[in-house]
Amino acid sequence: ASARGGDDRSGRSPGGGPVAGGRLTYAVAGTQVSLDPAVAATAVTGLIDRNVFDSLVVQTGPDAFGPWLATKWEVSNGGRTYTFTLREGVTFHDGTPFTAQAVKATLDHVVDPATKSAYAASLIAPYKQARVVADHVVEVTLSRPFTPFLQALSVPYLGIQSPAALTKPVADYRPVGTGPFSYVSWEKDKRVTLRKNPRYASPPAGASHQGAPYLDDLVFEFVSEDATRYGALTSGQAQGIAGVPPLNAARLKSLTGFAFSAQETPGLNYNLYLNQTRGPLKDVRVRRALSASINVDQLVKSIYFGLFPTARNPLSRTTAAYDASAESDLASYDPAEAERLLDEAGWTARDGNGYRVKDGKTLTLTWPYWAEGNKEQRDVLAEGIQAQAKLAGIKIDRPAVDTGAFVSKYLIGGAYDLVDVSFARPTPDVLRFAFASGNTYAKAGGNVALVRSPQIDKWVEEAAETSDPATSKSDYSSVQREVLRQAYVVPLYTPVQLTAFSAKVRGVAFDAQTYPVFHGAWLGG
Amino acid sequence: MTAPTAVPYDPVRAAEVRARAPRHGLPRPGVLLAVAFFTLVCAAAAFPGLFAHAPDQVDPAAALLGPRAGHPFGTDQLGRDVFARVVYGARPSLLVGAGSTLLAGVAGSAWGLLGALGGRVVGEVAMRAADVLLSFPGILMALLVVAVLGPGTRNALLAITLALAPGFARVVRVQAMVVRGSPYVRAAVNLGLTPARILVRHIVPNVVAPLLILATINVGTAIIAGASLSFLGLGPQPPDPEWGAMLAQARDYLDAAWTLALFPGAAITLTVMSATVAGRALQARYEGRDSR
Amino acid sequence: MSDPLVQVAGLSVDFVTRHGVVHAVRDVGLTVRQGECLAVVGESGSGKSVTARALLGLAGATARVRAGTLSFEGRDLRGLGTREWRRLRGRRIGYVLQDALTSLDPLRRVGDEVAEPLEVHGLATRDDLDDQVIGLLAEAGIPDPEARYLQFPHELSGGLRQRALIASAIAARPSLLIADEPTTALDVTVQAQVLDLLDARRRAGTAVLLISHDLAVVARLADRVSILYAGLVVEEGPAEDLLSSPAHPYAAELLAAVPSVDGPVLEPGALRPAPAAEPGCPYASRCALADDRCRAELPPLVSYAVPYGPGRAVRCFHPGEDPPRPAARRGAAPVRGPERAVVSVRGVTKRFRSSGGAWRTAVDGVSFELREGEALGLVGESGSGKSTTARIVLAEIAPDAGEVLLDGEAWSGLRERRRRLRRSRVQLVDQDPLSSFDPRFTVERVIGEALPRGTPAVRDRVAELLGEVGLGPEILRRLPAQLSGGQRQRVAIARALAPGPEVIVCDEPVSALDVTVQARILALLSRLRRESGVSLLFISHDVGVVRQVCDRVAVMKDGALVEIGDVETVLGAPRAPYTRALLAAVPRIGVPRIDVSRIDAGGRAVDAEPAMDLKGPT
Amino acid sequence: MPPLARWLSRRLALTLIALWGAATLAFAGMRLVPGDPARVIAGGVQANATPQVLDAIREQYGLGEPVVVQYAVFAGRLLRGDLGGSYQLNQPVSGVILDQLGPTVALAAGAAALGFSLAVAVALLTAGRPRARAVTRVLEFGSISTPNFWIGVLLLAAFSFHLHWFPVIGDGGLSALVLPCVALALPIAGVLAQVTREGLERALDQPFALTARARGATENRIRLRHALRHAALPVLTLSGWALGELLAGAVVVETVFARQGLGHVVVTAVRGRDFPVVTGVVVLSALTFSLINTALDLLYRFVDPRMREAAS
Ligand SMILES: Nc1ncnc2c1ncn2[C@@H]1O[C@H](COP(=O)(O)OP(=O)(O)OP(=O)(O)O)[C@@H](O)[C@H]1O
Ligand SMILES: Nc1ncnc2c1ncn2[C@@H]1O[C@H](COP(=O)(O)OP(=O)(O)OP(=O)(O)O)[C@@H](O)[C@H]1O
Ligand SMILES: [Mg+2]
Ligand SMILES: [Mg+2]
Repeated sequence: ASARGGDDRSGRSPGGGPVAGGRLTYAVAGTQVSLDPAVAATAVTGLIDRNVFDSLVVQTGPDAFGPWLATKWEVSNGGRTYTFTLREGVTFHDGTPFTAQAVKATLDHVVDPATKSAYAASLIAPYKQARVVADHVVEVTLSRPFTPFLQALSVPYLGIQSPAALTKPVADYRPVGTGPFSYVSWEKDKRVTLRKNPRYASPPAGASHQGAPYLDDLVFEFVSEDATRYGALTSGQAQGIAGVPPLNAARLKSLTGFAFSAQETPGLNYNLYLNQTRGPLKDVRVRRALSASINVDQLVKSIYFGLFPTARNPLSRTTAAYDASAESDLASYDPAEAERLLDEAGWTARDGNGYRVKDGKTLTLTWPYWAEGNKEQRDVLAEGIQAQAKLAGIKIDRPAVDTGAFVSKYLIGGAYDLVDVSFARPTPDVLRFAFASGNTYAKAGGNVALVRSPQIDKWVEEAAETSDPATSKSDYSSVQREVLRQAYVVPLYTPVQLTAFSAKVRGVAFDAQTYPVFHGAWLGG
Repeated sequence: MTAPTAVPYDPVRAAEVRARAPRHGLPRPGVLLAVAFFTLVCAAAAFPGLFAHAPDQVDPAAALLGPRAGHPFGTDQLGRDVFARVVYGARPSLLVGAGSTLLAGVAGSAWGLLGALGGRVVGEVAMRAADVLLSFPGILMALLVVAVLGPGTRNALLAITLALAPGFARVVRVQAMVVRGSPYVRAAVNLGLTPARILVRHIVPNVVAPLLILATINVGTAIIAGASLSFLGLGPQPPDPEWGAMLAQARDYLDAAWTLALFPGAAITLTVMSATVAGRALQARYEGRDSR
Repeated sequence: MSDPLVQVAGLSVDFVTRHGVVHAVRDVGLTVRQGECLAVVGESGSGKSVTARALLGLAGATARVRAGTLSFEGRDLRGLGTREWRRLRGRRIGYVLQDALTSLDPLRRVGDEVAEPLEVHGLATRDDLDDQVIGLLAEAGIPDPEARYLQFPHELSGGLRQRALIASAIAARPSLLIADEPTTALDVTVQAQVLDLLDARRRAGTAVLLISHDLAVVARLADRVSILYAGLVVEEGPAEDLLSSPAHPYAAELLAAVPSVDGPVLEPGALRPAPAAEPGCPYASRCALADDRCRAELPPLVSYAVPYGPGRAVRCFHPGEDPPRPAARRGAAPVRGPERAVVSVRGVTKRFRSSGGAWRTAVDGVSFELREGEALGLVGESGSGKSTTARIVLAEIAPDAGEVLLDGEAWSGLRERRRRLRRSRVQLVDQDPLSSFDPRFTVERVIGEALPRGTPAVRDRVAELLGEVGLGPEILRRLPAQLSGGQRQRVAIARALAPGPEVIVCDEPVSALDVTVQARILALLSRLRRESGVSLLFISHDVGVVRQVCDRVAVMKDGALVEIGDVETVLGAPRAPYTRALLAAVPRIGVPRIDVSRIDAGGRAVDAEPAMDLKGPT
Repeated sequence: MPPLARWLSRRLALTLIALWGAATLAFAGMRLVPGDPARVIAGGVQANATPQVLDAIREQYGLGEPVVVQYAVFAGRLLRGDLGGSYQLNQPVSGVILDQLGPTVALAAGAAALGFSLAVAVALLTAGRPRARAVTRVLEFGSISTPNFWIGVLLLAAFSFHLHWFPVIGDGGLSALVLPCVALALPIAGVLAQVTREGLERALDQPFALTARARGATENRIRLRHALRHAALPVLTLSGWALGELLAGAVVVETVFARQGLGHVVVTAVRGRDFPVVTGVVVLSALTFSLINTALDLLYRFVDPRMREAAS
C-alpha cells in the first residue's frame, strides 16, 4: 500500500465534491515526549509531525522517490554527495522563507548531540555536513556511500524545520514547518491540535490534492486503551482512530457508517530474535527446534482474527527486496521435528513439569517482558508461544522489567535469550540494521540476535553501497535465507496499521510509511 | 486501606453483652453460605488440581468461546479454559490477600505493642512512623514499593503488607492502651504479678482477640488491593492466572466476549464478600451484637 | 374524691425476643388520681419502666401490650393511633426517663432539649420560646438559667441534668408526670433537692407516678405505693401504713434491706437462688414462708381492709406472717485487742492536673490509721477524694506529700520492685467487679491467679474460697460475664481473700447493686471480717451502708477529713456541719420530710455542686 | 482558645513530620531502584542513547553525586517547593502535577459527594427497618466487596460501548465524569451506609431518643434532629479512610476510563520508574491527606461539643 491506497478510498466514497472546513479528531495510542521530530522516536510524533513538516523528498514506491521540497537532486562522488535544488516561494508557518539555510539548520540540529536525538540521527549516521551553495541549492556530504539516505530524508523525523524556531531554547520548542497544518497547542497526554495552513502550496509529487487543506482543525487525541479508542470512534467522539484493535476491526467491517483500512507496514516484521551467543540457543538445532515448536500461524490467526498476516520472513511483503521464496528455509511448525532436533541436541531428559533437561540444567530461555513496550496484545501472543514451547519441553521465563533494566541489563548487558521487536521502515537496508554484526543495540543498531556472521555483514554492506539493483536484491535475499536457516529469528506477524474512519471522512491518503496524510482529507455529509 | 475502628473495643463490656445474648446456635444462612464459599475458595487455592486442569493450555482454534459444555466459563483469547484459570487464579489472589494480611497483622501487632508499652520515646517514634505511612493512601504506598521492587506476586504481597501494617499498628496500640489501663490489669498489679507476666497473660491475649476479627475483615480489602495492583499490571505476571490480571486482559474484549470480564470479577467480589461477611459475623458474635 | 386520672387494669406486656417471650409485666393494675403521687417500687427487672412506657404507648416494637383497662383522663388509650399518642406524649403526660445522664441529647443545647415539647406541640411562638424555656429551667431550680440553657448536657452536673429533664417533662404542663428512678444516679444531697422539686409539682396539682427501687426515697413523696415483683403487683396501699406494716414477705424484705442510719442493723438470711418463673408465686423460691401451694399456684391480689386498713391489697397466701429472721444484733462487734495500726496514712496529699491544665487537690493532708481487724468507713460525697485515698493506700499512685505505712514499714515510698512482694497483703474490691476480671478468664482462673504461688490443689482451694463467699463450685467454669451482679461481687471478694491479705479496701462495693443483694453482700463482708480478722477500709457515699459494716467512720469533704470516730458517735452526734448536712439529706422511712434549706444551712450551697455528682468510682 | 491552638500546632507539626517522612521514603525508594534513570531520561528503548548523552544527563540530574549530597539537594529543593523534573515527560514535576490535579480533584470530589449522599439517604431510609435493611445490606456488601475497576469496566461496557449514553474518552465534560464517579463512589457508599445506619440505630436506641418520643416528637424529627448528628460522628471518623480509598480508587478508575489525572500519571510514572513524579505525587497526597484529616478532626470537634474543651 502506498499513497495510491488513499486515492482508492476517496474514489470509493460516494459522489459530491470535497467541502472545506470542519474539525477532524483522530484518536491514537501512545503519547508524546517531544514534538521535535529530530528528538522523539515515537511513531505518534512521526504521525503528527507528518502534517506539520514537509520533507525534501517523498517515497513513491518500494524503492522510488519523488520531489517534494526538493525539486531535483543529483548524487555524485560515488554516492557520497547529494546536491538538492529546492522549491521556491515556500514559507514556514512563522513566515520565515524556506531556503537552503533551513535544510542545513535542520540536519545540523538533528545530529547535534545536545538535541539528544533518539532516532533521526541514527537514520543519517554517515552525515558529515551540509553546505549552502545558493539560496535554494544545498549540498550534503556523507562520510561513506549510503543508499538509504533519500529514504531517510523522506521520513517525518527529518522533516525540514524553520531555522528561526530552532534557535529557541528547548523548553519552549514549537514545531514550525512548511506543512499543510500548523501547530496550535499540545495538552500533555491529552491532545495535539493543528490548524489549517491556508498558504500551503508545497504538496509532494503524486499528491491527490493540491493547495491548502480542506480541514480547518486537525486534532490528535491520545487514547492509549484500545477498547476505549474503539469506543471513541463508534460513539462518534473521534472521526478516525489508529490501531483499531483487531478484535473490533472484525466487527467494524460489519458496521455501516465506518470505513476501515489496513496498511501493512514495510520493513522488519514483528519478529522474535534468538540470542545466538548465549546458553542453549548457541546450538542452531535448539533454535530451529524452538521455531518449529511454535504454531505461529494458528496463534496469529486467532489473536488477530486474520487481520495481521502471519510472517514467514523477517521482512514484510511490502518491503523492497522481499524474497518470498526465502520461507523455504524457515523452520516452520512441526512438533515432531522439534522433538527430534532437541533429542539430537542432547536435551533428552524431562523434569517434573515436562521441561527438557540436559546434564542437570532445564532448557530455560529468558524473554524479558517490557510492559511499556507492549502493544497489539503481544503479551497475549507471547503467552501462546510460552504455552506451545512448553509442549516441546522448552521453558520460557518472562521477567517483567522496566525501561532502565531492559536497556542496561538486557539489551546492552545481553542477559536474554529471546527478545521481540518490530521495526517499520520501508527499505531493505533494515536487514543491515537488524543483522550486521556492527549494529548491536549497544552500537545503536537493531542486531538483537547478536548475529556475528562475516558473510551477512559482507552482503548487507555491499547491498547498501552498490548502485546496481540486481546485486543488492540478491544480497538481501541471501540474508533473508541465511537468518531463517540459522533461525536467528522467528518471524511472527506483519504489523498492520488498522485505521478506521467514520464514513464522513474522505480523501485520507497513506504515505509510504502507512501514516495517514490529512492534506486532502475532508468531511462529507 | 483498613477502615479504622472508630471506638476502641472493650473486651469486658463485649464479654458481658455476649454473655447476656444467649448463643444462638447457628448463625444466619447468609453467613453460613459466606463461610462455605470462602472455604471453597481456600480449597481451590490450596489444591486447584482438584477442581480444574491445565489453566495455561492454549487452543487458539477454540478462542473466545462463550460458556458451554466443557468450558463452563468459556475460553479466553488463546482458547484457554476460563474456568480453569479462575480456579488457578484463586491461589495468587488469596496468597496476596491473606498472606499480606497475616504478615501485616503480625508486624502491626509487634509495632503497636511497642508503641503502647515501649516507653515514651520508643512509643512516640513507632507511632509517628505509623502516622507517616498512614499519611498517604495505602495503594500509593503499595505503588511506591512496587516501583522499587518491580512487579510480581511476592512484591505485591510485600507492598500490600507494608500498606496494611501501620493500620494494624495503630489499632493494636489503642487496644493495648485500653487494656493496660483496664481494672483487671490494675487488679493483676495489686496481686503483685510481674509486668512480664501481666503482659503475657492479660494484655497480649486481650489485644490480639479483636485483632483477629479486624484481620478477617481486612483480607477482603487486601484481596482487592492485590487485584488492583495486578489490574494495573504490577501484580503477578502472565501467564500465571490472576483475577485482576485476567480482568485487565478481558478489558480489550469487552464488546466481543464480555463474559471474559464477568467471571474473574465475580470471583473477586464473591470471595471478598464472603470474607467480609464472615468477618463481620465473627465480630458481631464476638462483641455480642447481633450482626446487623 | 375525683375520678382517677389514670386507670390501668390487667395490664400485661410481653416481649417477643429471638430467645423466647419475656413476660415483663403481668396483670398489673394501677390508679393515679389528680395531684396524687403513686410510687411503683420493685427491684431491678421487676417491670417498673415497662409499665411506665406502656402508659405512653412506648413499650417498643417488640412489645405485646394487653390491658383490660388503660385509660387516661377518661380516654381509652387502647388502639390509639400514632398521631393521637403523639398528641398525648409530652403534652398531657410528662415522662422523666430512668437514665438521667443519657436522656438529654448530648449534641444539642439544653435549651433546645427543654424547648422540644413546646415546639412539637406548637405551644410557643419563636420569640417567647426562649423566655418560656428559661422560666422552666428556673422553675426546675436550675441556677442562672440564662447561661445554662445555652450549655450542653455534659457541662451540667447530674443533678442539673435531672432537673433539666424534669423541666422539659413539665414544659407543656402535663397532668401526669412519670418519674422513673429520678434519684438513682444522684448523690444523697442532690437526691433530696430533686425529690423536693417533684413534691413541688405534686403540690401544684400534677399527678406524679414515681418509680424507684428505693423504699426510703419513696417514703418521702408517695401517697400510695404499689410494689412490683417479677412483673406482678405483690402489694399495694397507702404509703404510711404499707411501709409501717408490710403484708407481703417481699415487701418486708425490701424494707428490712434498706440500710438505715437508725433502726436495727439486720443480718438477712442466707443467699437463695434467683426468682423462678410461673406457675407459682414468683417470690416463692426466695420466700421463707413459701409452701407447696405457693409454688403450685399464683396467689390472687386480694384487698385486706382488715387488719391493714383501706386500700391495701396483697398477692400472698401468708400475708403479714413474719418470716423467721435471726435476731437483730449490733453491726460489727468491735474487735478490741492490741490497737495495732495495719495501715497508717500520714498527711497524704494528692493533686491532679485536670484537662483544663488547672491543678486540683483530690486528697488534702489526710491522716488516719486502720487498726488490725477493724472496719473503717470512709464516707463523703462524690469527688471528695475517697477513691484517690484508696488508690494511695493500695500504692497504685504515689502521694505528692505524706506517706503510707504498712505494718509500720515503708509502703508508699518503696520502689515497685520491692513492693511487689508485699502487694498481696493489701487487696481491693471495687464497685465494678466485672471489669476487674480478665474477660477471658474463668472464675477458677480469676481466683486461682490470686492464690499465693505454689498453692497445692488450686481447684479445691478456689472452691473452698467460693464456699466462704456463699457460692457453689458449679460456677468454677463460668466466665465472669455469665454471673449476676451479686455473684460477681462475691467472686471479687473471694479473689481479694485468696492471697490472705491483712487489709481489704472496698471502694463502693455495693453501690451498683440492688438493695436486697446489697444487704447480703454487706452481711457477707461483716461475717468474713469477723471470721478472718482482716481489716477493711470501706468506702461508700452511703452513710447507711457504712453503718452496717464499720466500727469507725471517717467523713471526707473536698479531699480533707472533716471528722473521724466511732460509727455511733459520728452518726449519732455529728460534730462537723458537713456531716450533719450529709445525714440530714439521707432519705429515711417514717421521718418527716426535710426541705432543702436545711441542707443549705449545712454549709453547702445548692448550686455549688461538685464537678460530677455521679455515684461510682471516678 | 489555647487548647485548640495547642492542638492545632501539634497537628501542624505532625503534618510536617509526615511530609518529611513521605518525601524521604520516596527518595529512598528512588535510590533503591535498580537500573539507571539516565536511560529513562534519555528516552527509553528506541532512543538507545550514546554514552556521552547518558553522561550529559547524569551530570545534569546530579545522579553521579554521593547519596548524601543528592538527599541534601533533594531536601533543599523540596523546601523551596521544587519537585525537580520528570524523567519521562521532559517537564517539571510541579507542572505535570498542576496539569493533572484538576481532573483528579473533580473525580474525587464528585465521587465523595455521590458516595456520602447515597450513604446517608440509604441509611436514613433503612435504619431500624429490618426488611428494608435486609435488602440494602446485600447491595452494600456487594458494593463494598467489588473492586471499583470491575465496576468501572462493567459500567463502561454497558453504558458507553453498548448504550452510548456516556462518552468513552474522559474529556472535560460533566457527562464523562458520571461513570467514573459512580465506579469510585459505590464501594465507599457501601461502607459509609453501613456505618451511618449503625450510628443511627445506636442513637435511636439511646434514652434520649425515647425521651424525644415521650415528648411527642415525630419519627422524622427524631431521625433528622437527633439521630443524624450522632451518626455523623462515626462517619466523620471514617471520612479520613474514605478519602484514602478515593485517592486509591482514582488511580485505578482513571486507568479504566482512560481519564487524565494524577492517578494516571502516577501509574505511568511507577511503570517507568519516573521517580521525581512519584515523589511529587506522594508528597502532595501526604499533604492533602494530613490537612484534610486535620480539617475533619476540627469538624468533629464542631459536631460534638464534648470534644471541644478536650484538647487533642
Ligand atoms: N425491649 C425489651 N425487650 C425484651 N425484654 C425487655 C425489654 N425491655 C424490658 N425488658 C425486660 O422486661 C423486664 C422489666 O424491665 P424493666 O426495665 O421494666 O425493669 P425495671 O423494673 O425498670 O428495672 P430497673 O430498676 O433496672 O429499671 C426485664 O426483665 C427486662 O429484661
Ligand atoms: N486520674 C485523675 N486525674 C485527674 N483528676 C482525678 C483523677 N482521679 C481523681 N481525680 C479527681 O480527684 C477528685 C477526687 O476523685 P475521687 O475519685 O477520689 O472521688 P470519690 O470520692 O471517689 O468520688 P466517687 O464517689 O464519685 O468515687 C475528683 O474531683 C476527681 O475528678
Ligand atoms: Mg427501669
Ligand atoms: Mg470513687
